[in-house]
Amino acid sequence: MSEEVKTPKLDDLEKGPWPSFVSEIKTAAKTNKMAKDLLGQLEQSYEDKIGHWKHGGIVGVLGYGGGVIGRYSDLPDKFPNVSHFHTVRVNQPAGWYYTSDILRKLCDIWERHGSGLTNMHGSTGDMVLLGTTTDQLESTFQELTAIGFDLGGSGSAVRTPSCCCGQSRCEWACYDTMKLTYDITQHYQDELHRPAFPYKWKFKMSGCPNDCVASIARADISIIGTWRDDIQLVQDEVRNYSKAGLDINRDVVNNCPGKCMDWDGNNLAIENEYCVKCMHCINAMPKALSPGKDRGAAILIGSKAPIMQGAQLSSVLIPFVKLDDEESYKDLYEVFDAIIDLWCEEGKSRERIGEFIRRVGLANFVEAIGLEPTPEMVGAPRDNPYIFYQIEK
Amino acid sequence: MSEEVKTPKLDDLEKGPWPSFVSEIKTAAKTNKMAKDLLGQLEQSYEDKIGHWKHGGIVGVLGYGGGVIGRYSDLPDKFPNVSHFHTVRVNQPAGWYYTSDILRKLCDIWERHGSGLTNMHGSTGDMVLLGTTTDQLESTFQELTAIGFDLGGSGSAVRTPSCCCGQSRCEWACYDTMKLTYDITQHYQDELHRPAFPYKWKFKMSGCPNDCVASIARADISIIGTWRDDIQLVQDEVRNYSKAGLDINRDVVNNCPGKCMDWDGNNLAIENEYCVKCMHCINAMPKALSPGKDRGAAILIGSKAPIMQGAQLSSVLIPFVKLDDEESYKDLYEVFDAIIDLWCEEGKSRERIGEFIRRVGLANFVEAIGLEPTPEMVGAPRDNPYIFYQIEK
Amino acid sequence: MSETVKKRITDIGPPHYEKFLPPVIKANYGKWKYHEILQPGVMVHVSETNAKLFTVRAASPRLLSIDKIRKFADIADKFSDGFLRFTSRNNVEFLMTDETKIPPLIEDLRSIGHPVGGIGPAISNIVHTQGWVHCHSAATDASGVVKAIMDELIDDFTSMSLPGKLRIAFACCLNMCGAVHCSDIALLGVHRKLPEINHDMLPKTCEIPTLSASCPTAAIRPVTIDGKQTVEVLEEKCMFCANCFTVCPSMKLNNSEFDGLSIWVGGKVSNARTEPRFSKLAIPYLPNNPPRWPEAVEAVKNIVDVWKKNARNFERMGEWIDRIGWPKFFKLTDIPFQKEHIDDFKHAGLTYKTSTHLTQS
Amino acid sequence: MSETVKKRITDIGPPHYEKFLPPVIKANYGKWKYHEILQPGVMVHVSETNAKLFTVRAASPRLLSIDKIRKFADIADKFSDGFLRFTSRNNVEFLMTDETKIPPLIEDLRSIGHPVGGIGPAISNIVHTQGWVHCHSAATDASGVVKAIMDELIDDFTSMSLPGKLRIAFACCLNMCGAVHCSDIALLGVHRKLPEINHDMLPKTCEIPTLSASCPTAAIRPVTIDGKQTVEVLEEKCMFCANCFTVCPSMKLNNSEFDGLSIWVGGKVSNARTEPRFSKLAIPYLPNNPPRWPEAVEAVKNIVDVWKKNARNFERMGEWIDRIGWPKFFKLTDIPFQKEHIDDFKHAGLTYKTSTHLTQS
Ligand code: SRM
Ligand code: SRM
Ligand code: SRM
Ligand code: SRM
Ligand code: SF4
Ligand code: SF4
Ligand code: SF4
Ligand code: SF4
Ligand code: SF4
Ligand code: SF4
Ligand code: SF4
Ligand code: SF4
Repeated sequence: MSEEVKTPKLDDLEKGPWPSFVSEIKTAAKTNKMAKDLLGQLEQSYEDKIGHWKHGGIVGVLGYGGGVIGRYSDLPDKFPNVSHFHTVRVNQPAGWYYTSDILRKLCDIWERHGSGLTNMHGSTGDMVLLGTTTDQLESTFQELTAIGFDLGGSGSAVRTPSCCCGQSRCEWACYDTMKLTYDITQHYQDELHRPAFPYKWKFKMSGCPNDCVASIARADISIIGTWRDDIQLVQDEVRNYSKAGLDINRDVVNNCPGKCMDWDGNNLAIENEYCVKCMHCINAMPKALSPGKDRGAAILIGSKAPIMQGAQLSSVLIPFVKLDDEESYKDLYEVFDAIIDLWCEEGKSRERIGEFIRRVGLANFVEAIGLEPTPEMVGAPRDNPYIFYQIEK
Repeated sequence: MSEEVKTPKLDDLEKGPWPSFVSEIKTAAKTNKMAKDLLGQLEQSYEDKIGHWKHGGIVGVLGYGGGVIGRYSDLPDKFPNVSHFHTVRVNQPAGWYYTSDILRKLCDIWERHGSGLTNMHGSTGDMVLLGTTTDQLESTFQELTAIGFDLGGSGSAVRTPSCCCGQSRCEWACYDTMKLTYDITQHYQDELHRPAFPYKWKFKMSGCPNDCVASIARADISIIGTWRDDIQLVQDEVRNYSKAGLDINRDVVNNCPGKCMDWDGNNLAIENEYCVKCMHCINAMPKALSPGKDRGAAILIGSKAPIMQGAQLSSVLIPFVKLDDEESYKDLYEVFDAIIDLWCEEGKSRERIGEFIRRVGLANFVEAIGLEPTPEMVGAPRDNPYIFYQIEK
Repeated sequence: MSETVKKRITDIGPPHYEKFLPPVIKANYGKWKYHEILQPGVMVHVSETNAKLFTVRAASPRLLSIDKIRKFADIADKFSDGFLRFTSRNNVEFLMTDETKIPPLIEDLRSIGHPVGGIGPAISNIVHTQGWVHCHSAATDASGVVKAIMDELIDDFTSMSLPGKLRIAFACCLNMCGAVHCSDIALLGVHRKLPEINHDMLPKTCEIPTLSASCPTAAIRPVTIDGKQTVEVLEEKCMFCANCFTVCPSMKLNNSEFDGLSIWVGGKVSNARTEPRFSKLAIPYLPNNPPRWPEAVEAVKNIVDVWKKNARNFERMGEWIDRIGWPKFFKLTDIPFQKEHIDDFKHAGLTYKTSTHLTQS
Repeated sequence: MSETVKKRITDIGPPHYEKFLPPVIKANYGKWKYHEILQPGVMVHVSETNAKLFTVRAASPRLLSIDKIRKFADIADKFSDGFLRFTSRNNVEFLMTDETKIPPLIEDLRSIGHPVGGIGPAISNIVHTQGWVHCHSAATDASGVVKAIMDELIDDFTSMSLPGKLRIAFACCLNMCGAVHCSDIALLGVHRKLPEINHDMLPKTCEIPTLSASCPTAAIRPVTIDGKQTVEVLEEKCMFCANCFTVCPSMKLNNSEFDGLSIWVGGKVSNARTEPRFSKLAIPYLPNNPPRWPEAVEAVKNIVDVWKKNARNFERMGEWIDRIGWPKFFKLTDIPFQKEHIDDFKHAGLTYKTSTHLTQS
């Protein structure tokens, strides 16, 4: 621990107003040799303009097929303390809520068994414990479970579900995202820890169409809250926004994608039949407007990053479901299970569900899982006349 | 001629307010036996719910590879006078202008040599002389050329160019569509009459973005008039439209795709920098607004019907060219010739230019014909990161 | 043969249009200032010189006998100094300078069965193709369906009470000679039965590699039957496009029982307001029911009526659907949504609904 | 081993979130009525019961030492009864009921280097990935570029003067773990050199069929070299995606000279106003220039500045570009348009400009 590492390049990144990850690594490096070698290797990367990690290998804890990402330095002689530097993915509590207490306990565990460095949080949602050796994995795991935490997902498995804070803090949440997330996570424990799918499978839950966990862009199943009835509207508060300087015509009415609003300077009229629940007017005037009372969610399917057929956004599978109780969760799981079964049977290796659907065709897919095709599933009907008519012969 | 054909089904289509094609055929059938047999065969089709024409064969006039569509009945015994029933495509005058005189001359020719039936006009733009026999082709042709007409295109050739009436009658024409169409047609006479391309090639010229010949949907080269400077605007006339009851905000301003108009009840302001020359405001208030003075055209490329890779719309090749004189036409032909050369060399058989471009990639195509890529060519830049970087090695 | 061989004239192209322009156009070519619609089917163009050109537009079935053309010529002589033109949608226009001649012209046109209209926010002529009148490919007749529809929609041709222009087009097979793919309403003839392969003729009439290559979905495979080189069609891959028939007469698609037509909506060509776009599938199949195709007529009428009732000013069919969304379109028109509506061709994935913009009711 | 074997706990999932919720949330769960932004980084949620919850949001580099987390815990104890949370963009939020504690909390956070902000029309934290800190795939570092950019854009984090929200994301390779593809501005690490194939190791470490199948453009072909089964890459078909490397360590893409990053703009996720959409290519390549990547920082700053100056209220980056058009975007930002901008992947044809909607200047 004694000898100082020279890191002239990284040092530059300790300057400036934004909190510095370099300072974080240096702090850890004061007492942790893995962190110290990480600092050294990273400086080396900054010199060489290249990463110094070898292709990952599979490591893990007994009985689990995922939750740990194996990582090895390609300069083990120079940086022996990161020759093994695996990350542990720890399933975060829904909504990323913590108490000071529980955070301290987590820190204590990671002080004993790892680099003392973390990501709060990983892109999927896990708490990521950055860097440890193979022999520390089991003890880390056991201490985590002892305080009530479990590993997150990796590999061809259900990945750690995540959600926006929803009803815990947000007035717009159309269903209880945190409750559903907790329930889904528990329901799919086996599928989360023991990869057995063609590829990864992510669930993300947002309470309203603002989609604060970006579920539509990066979840195999995106559950996005919405409503069916009229927007709740307090005319007086609209007038207050107007008085306070909001240009309701220009900034609200003209931005309405449903083109269903009218503001006469005193009264805001909404033709709710044509409202597409985009949230804009509500976002702009939170005190005056709020989602209707008949709330639920739309279920979308299939988003993913580009590899390999190009990135996809999730698309509508079920336009609206009520999600008021556990009964309704079970109905959802039935749909998900039918999808997963089909995909496990017919999906190719490393083919995400979104790519699978595009390959077999949305209509065939919908039919195979026992749903009816509905116009909500498409942005528009086909424009090419290449129709596979099926007629009795 | 004497015996009446019984056509109970077709007779029904003589009723009703819309002019009846059946009446036209019947009129011709009074004096023409081909028309009479056509009527009979058509009634038969109405009985059988199926066409009675055989797959066309290649017929034509000496030295020409196109201009005639061969057609043979599959019921030649029953309808001997349509056993041969070829159509002759006659190149229309630009803008479809005629005098009573010339029409009568055309009718006289067709009375002597054909069925006495026509299409005024075919979808491509030709005058279509419907139905004659092989032995009448040459004399028809000679009589047509004698009065100044020539055949149109068919097969893998330049097809008869066509255009909107443009400056001859329309205040919005941004270039002289009829002049250019005449010039193009003359320039490509050889390519029009002697098919030597991978597939068909259509030119369509519209004087402004209203695109009254639908060129963007059905021409390998679509030349669409537009302008670069400010819309010409007479405020008083705007006020008149307003007074006359036009809701300028709702119907004009809110429909402006450039979102660049503002109407304060008295004055119409246009931020011309953001106007996308859509024509809407001008269409809505023709007395008040008109295209700018710096007029020309956008050149687009590649539209076609679905067979075989799916329908395409033309896309921007050159965002703006001046088309004021024959010099400027020549510059255009140079570009077209470069494209045609490339396509003749590298295009597959039955591959339209639009499909060719999609196959080789627009950027490669543009490079190959010696143009620079510009952002006007795309609706948006790529969204996938699959970039074929070309760097010196 | 005569001594002086008459030189055969070729490659002259069409006559120069100037020969056929009325003097008022020649004098004001490129100088038009504005136009006004005076009444259905009648407009005036006013030039910088204040010259006026009156246009009267009349319906045409496009399929015209020389007899009728001669009648048009006579009418032109009587009212428009012999000048007339046809439009890009096959209507006929009389070009006049004398306003007073408009009413009698209209009267004459009516008397020979040609109503005047089609200008402004109206339905214009249906662009169409050959059908059973002349084409080997036709899955339905063209002129007949068009006549039946226009008989029904005539009031929207002769008046101007639509939200915007309404462009209907008709093509009798997937070759789409009417370029129907960008129409407010498109009718398209469709086949629905596998090609009937004439194994006897095929080897004699068609090149098998060309034939195989013609199939967009690679459904055609070379095969030997009874020692003859011929092809087979993979049933599950054929979507009845008939491109194989275009290149080979021995692949017959026409079928009296299963042919019919499909209906497509919401396309447009003009750049006015929104960008040009394709029509989308509304009804996958309606039967061939000559002479009046009542199912097709009814379907078109219904769509027009619903649009007319619900669209705002200037909203073309597709723009209206943009605003209300496809679920509402299907609901309001009462057209059932089926598997066929969901795209499964090349770019299918881009047609899925990738947002929660849903009207939800 | 001890006599009573301690049962190994598995499959318990995460702790129930309720354990970590402050009492005010438990009491008002699902009853929130509205919120107001009080100042940059501070908002209040008001419930039906009139209870108030104050949130203070502070910046985080995401990569946190346990030392820093303990400091957060101390601060939470001091000001927010021990309650805090992290956001979906990796900021840290302190959840309070006592409004008076807000200024000293902010002061404490500042003193340990964590500015408060990121709420409302502001730039929030940059979602990012591992980079050279932990990943084998990285074409660039993540944390370093993010730090350099946020140092530059800090004022837009701590104030609220942007036209709308600005979401920047960073991913160090095409796997896009940051799901950057729908961001207002995305930075994406890219390779630009063909895979270096280790022909000695490959046969031992990789399955050749799997490897070949991994290539989106089918650039990989099995081949025998010196009697060994290995693969070759067809140069003209490789677009450097590194998917081959993901499945096979013997296909190295990382390269110190040619790796770097690309910049993408105009994506969004929310359904507010317009539908969610992908980001589009703005700058194909900028070099890796640690420690501060000045070219990338400058490029982002420029794009943000131009947007800020030209966009209207509520116009996210992509909505602004929608209005002004891509030609204007390139002009205003002075970014050169190149061949690489034109799509040539699967749906390329749909990206061509199929209208004349052009600003023409
Ligand atoms: C740690 C994390 C990045 C981070 O810094 O936050 C991460 C890190 C890796 N991801 Fe990821 N992904 C992470 C979230 C994502 C996301 C975002 C998300 O989940 O919301 C995506 C995009 C969404 C998606 O799933 O499509 C993502 C898309 C990928 C892909 C491409 C998958 C695809 O279908 O296109 C790969 C490649 C693969 O699976 O082989 C990948 C692979 C990897 C690997 C395992 C590298 C590899 O090639 O095997 C990375 C390990 C890095 C390391 O050494 O720690 N990672 N990965 C994220 C997980 C943390 C967590 O559990 O919370
Ligand atoms: C006569 C006409 C229809 C009409 O009633 O108006 C017509 C008739 C035929 N067209 Fe067409 N096309 C006609 C305009 C079009 C148009 C519209 C246009 O030109 O604006 C199109 C769509 C635009 C386009 O070019 O893509 C069109 C797209 C096709 C196609 C599909 C081409 C493609 O690339 O997808 C075929 C198939 C082929 O070429 O093999 C085709 C083929 C045919 C053939 C030759 C049938 C065949 O399979 O070989 C038809 C002969 C019918 C007959 O017996 O008279 N026709 N064809 C039109 C030509 C008249 C004229 O010269 O004025
Ligand atoms: C005569 C004709 C051109 C020709 O050379 O033949 C023509 C003539 C005019 N068009 Fe057109 N258009 C003609 C076919 C078209 C077409 C092509 C088509 O229908 O296949 C289009 C594109 C249709 C589409 O988008 O699908 C077309 C889209 C327009 C528009 C844009 C309408 C819109 O809101 O989208 C205007 C502007 C308007 O009417 O407000 C327009 C306006 C006009 C004006 C007012 C221009 C003028 O000042 O002279 C002319 C009379 C209007 C009218 O008919 O209502 N013209 N016009 C064509 C008449 C066809 C017919 O018999 O009905
Ligand atoms: C805390 C957080 C959810 C969570 O559980 O962690 C959250 C919380 C809120 N979001 Fe969000 N959003 C959060 C990530 C997102 C994301 C996801 C992302 O950025 O990756 C999005 C989608 C972004 C996109 O479209 O690319 C998002 C799109 C919105 C929008 C829509 C903005 C728009 O105009 O497009 C609103 C409405 C608004 O702000 O007007 C919104 C509004 C809100 C409100 C006002 C909701 C409320 O009443 O509580 C919250 C505070 C607003 C703020 O931060 O300005 N939130 N919000 C996330 C904070 C991340 C951060 O640290 O900055
Ligand atoms: S997605 Fe909706 S419910 Fe969830 S935090 Fe964002 S605004 Fe609130
Ligand atoms: S939620 Fe969106 S679509 Fe609905 S009224 Fe408000 S702005 Fe319009
Ligand atoms: S395209 Fe333009 S110039 Fe030509 S007739 Fe139509 S409106 Fe006039
Ligand atoms: S022409 Fe179109 S884009 Fe230009 S100002 Fe008029 S309505 Fe707007
Ligand atoms: S659309 Fe088809 S059937 Fe009709 S004319 Fe064209 S090729 Fe013939
Ligand atoms: S009809 Fe079309 S899809 Fe069917 S075999 Fe023929 S070419 Fe192929
Ligand atoms: S984006 Fe690529 S390099 Fe970065 S963490 Fe993910 S897999 Fe690794
Ligand atoms: S980098 Fe991508 S494109 Fe190149 S060989 Fe590997 S998988 Fe194929």
